[in-house]
Amino acid sequence: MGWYQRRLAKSLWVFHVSGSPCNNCDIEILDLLTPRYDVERFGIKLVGSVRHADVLLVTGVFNKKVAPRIRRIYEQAPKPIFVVAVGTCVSGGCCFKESYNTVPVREEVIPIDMYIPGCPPKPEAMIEAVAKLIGVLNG
Amino acid sequence: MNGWTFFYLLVFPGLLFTAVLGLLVGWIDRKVSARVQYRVGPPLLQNFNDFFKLLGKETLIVKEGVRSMFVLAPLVAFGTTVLIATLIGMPLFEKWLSGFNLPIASGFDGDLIVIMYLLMIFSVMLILGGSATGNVYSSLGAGREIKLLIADELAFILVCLVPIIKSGYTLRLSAIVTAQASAGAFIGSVSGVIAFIIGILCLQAKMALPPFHIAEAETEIVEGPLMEYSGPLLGFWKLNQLMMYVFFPLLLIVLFCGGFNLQGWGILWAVLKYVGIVVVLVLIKNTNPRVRIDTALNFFWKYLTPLGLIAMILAVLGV
Amino acid sequence: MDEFKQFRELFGTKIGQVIQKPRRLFFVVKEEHLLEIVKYLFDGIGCRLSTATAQETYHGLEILYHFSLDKAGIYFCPRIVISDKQNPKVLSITALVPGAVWIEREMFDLWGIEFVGHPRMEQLLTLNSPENPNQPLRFGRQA
Amino acid sequence: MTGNKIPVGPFHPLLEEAEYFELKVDGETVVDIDMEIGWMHRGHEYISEQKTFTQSIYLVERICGICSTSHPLACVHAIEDIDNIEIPLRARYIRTLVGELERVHSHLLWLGLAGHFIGYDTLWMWAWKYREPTLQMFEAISGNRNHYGMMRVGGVAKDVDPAIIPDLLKILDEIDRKMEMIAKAAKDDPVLKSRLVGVGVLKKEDAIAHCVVGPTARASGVAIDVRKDEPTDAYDLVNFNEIVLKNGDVYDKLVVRVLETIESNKIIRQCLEKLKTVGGPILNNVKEITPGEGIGRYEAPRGEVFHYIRSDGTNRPVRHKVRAPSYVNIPSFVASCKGIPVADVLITLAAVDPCYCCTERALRVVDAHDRPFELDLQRLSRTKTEQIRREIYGK
Repeated sequence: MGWYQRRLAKSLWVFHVSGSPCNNCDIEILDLLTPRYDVERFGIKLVGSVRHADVLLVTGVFNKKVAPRIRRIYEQAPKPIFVVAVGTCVSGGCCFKESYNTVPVREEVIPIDMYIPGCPPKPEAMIEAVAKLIGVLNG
Repeated sequence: MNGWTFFYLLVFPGLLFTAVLGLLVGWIDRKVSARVQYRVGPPLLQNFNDFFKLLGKETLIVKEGVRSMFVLAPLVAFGTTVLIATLIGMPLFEKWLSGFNLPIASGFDGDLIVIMYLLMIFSVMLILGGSATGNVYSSLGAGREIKLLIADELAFILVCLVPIIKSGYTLRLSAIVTAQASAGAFIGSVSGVIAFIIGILCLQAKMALPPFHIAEAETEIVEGPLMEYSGPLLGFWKLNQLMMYVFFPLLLIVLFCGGFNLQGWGILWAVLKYVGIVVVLVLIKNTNPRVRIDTALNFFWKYLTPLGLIAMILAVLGV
Repeated sequence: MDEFKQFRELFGTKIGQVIQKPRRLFFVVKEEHLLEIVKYLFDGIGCRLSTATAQETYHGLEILYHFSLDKAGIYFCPRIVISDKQNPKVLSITALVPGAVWIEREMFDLWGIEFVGHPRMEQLLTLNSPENPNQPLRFGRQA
Repeated sequence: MTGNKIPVGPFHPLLEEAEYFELKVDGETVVDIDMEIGWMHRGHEYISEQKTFTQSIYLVERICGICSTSHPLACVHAIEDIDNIEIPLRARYIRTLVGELERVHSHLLWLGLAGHFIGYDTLWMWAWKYREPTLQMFEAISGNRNHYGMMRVGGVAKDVDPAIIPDLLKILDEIDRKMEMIAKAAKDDPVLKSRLVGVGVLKKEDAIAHCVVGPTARASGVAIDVRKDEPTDAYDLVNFNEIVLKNGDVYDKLVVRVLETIESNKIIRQCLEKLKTVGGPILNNVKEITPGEGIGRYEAPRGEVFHYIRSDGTNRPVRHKVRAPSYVNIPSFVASCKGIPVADVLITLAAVDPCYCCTERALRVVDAHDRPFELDLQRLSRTKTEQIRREIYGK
């Protein structure tokens, strides 16, 4: 495992992309920053611009109006970038699959590396996912 | 330019020493801020990880931006930072280095003026870097950076004038240090204390720490001028900002607290002086929210600059 | 439920089939009486327009307005049936109830019902969405 | 300051939701406001028609993440309204308990975000730190932090185990203490008071004209509260008072929410006491729903949630209309945002606590002669707070 991957694993900068969610996963992501589940211990920081991001936290089942913008956000991010899908909506479309206004396959819009199922996934589950992501990086 | 100048430039008071110390001191800042908010805060080597990670990332350059300036700005800024660190570091560690009878390049007449110009160049580079991208948020941030620069530059010059006057109108840092060695640290006198306090606030603005981090307001205009930077260029910008944590307190120590005498107990006293200034900066950072740009402007001009003039007059009177 | 009794005496002739439940009153209204009844409900006894439901039935497009009289915790629900399904047109009540702007725009967006006199008749939810799902909730909808 | 045309997309870094506002500004004051929504539209009503009644209760729970028991409650009330189904006493208490607990956690969440917008990050951290015990209680009762899946037609799905009630009460005492502290911090802080009083006033006539519901209406003097007007579940068995204030500015909306959280704590305490003693079944299972129409209402943290269900005897709803409270609260921005300085727009938009959190931070502002320029509401809002603090403390 390269020395560089270990460095990347220890300092993941996160950017939050919300694609028409029910804003429960977004609140759980913000919960991670609050004192109880503070993720800055792992060197994870919420950054303001896509250019600084290492991890795109994507939430919500994309509806047709939001999908092209999420595509553009993904193209703007510097590689290597990881896309972590938070919640069942992104992972499997949850209960909104049959709707006329949602994109059937989300992997066409944005390639997803890691799925965190759960509606909403518990903050502990998200921290465990981050640990796995670090593990994957550490080889 | 014998080999030793390169050593001074690149290793001891220059690049390596300042970078490593800057990354360590940056950790103190993040840890204290986290503790203020009941949070745990990052591990010790977090800034090192951040910097090396950024080195490995891909650099995206905006198509319609001015490509050359976009790339050049952080490198030139990095160069000026290293130069400033060496210029300030030399007079401080002169005696200690002479102990190992190394040839000393102990600065030249007027190096304080050169430092002021180099600091100006750093801000100008940030402005050019921001506006080179053509991104609206960045140009907005660059505009604010200019206003901030105008605001604190005048006050900073007055702050530097006080030690010059008190040490018999010399423009040489090492001469100021020797003058203080004989006449006692300038902070002892009334004008020295006033100038020191204004100096701290100017540092706050120059290093873009809250409450004056208007240009890179993270939650508002998306990291300001640094928005379009990614990868190594962003890494250099972040390293520059962290290196400021080192050479700005050292500058204040040289100007007001009589530099270091690193024999026996002197070392403890030197470390205490340095850490004291850093803690003051961090405390100011954590206690007040962001200030609007025009509030910052009239704060600097309406309060600090007249205060600086008074301090200068007192210094002339010899108080 | 004296409000119901009082309402039925007043408008007995103008309303068609009525379904009365402990706290709900559903009644069919013809289009020309709509504004008069809405005026009575909204300004007269101070009801609040909660929302309006559009529904496609075999004998035409049906709009069910829901007025809530909060003091008594009851609902008045006038119902209009539009027989012409190709381009349904109804009088807009935004003049009386400013809060109905979005409600009617949503019905135009999802059901294609044209509201005459609406200040800004355009789509609400699928405005400049890449492919326009025009009137997704109608029978002839393609999922 | 005029800038070139800026594609202010709906994505802003710290924004939970994608929203898009457009203000016409004349100098410093707002002349007109226009909103474009639709980023969240997932077509609930269309999907709900293909699901059975029990399935649509789960679907309806996922409409909004932070008031996620209000929609199932209203939906269940609607189905029960079709045949006037009665539910057992213990189920009524459990429903009220879950509903009020959610009001506490939703109001605390809003309080934290409001502090965040006007530059008080410590208030944000405090409010969200003391919101965690409420979520702990939820995990104890229903096993999940937000989507609880508690509601069924004719009762409740999970029973509250009497053994855990004592330590639920312990957590509740802790929340009460902290709530007093937060209430004092939020209400008596001179900077907050002078920052929010008289900002974004929604007059009573405007509130009635725009048919506004919930705390937004109660702060403007319109006394509507479904818990008092049409008390279903156990709201007629518990005593609590309804908070109505007069002058409808952002400060009153904050005070209404803070006092309501304290009231909700009282209700929760009474429900927990009753649940110790009241026994009996928690669900009388309903075999089939007769054809007909039903209207269900519930007082969500943001206002009255309205569900209309029409069934034709099968086990699938023919038509399921949902109207969230923010649907009527948000258009009231037109009335409350006119003529106020741009710096106050953000906190006024947030004061309605829009259910899909459309708290847009950057927006496209069009100046008098239609030249758009970029303006960041959050920065303006924070710096105005700073300005007022400077005046008060004379720093």
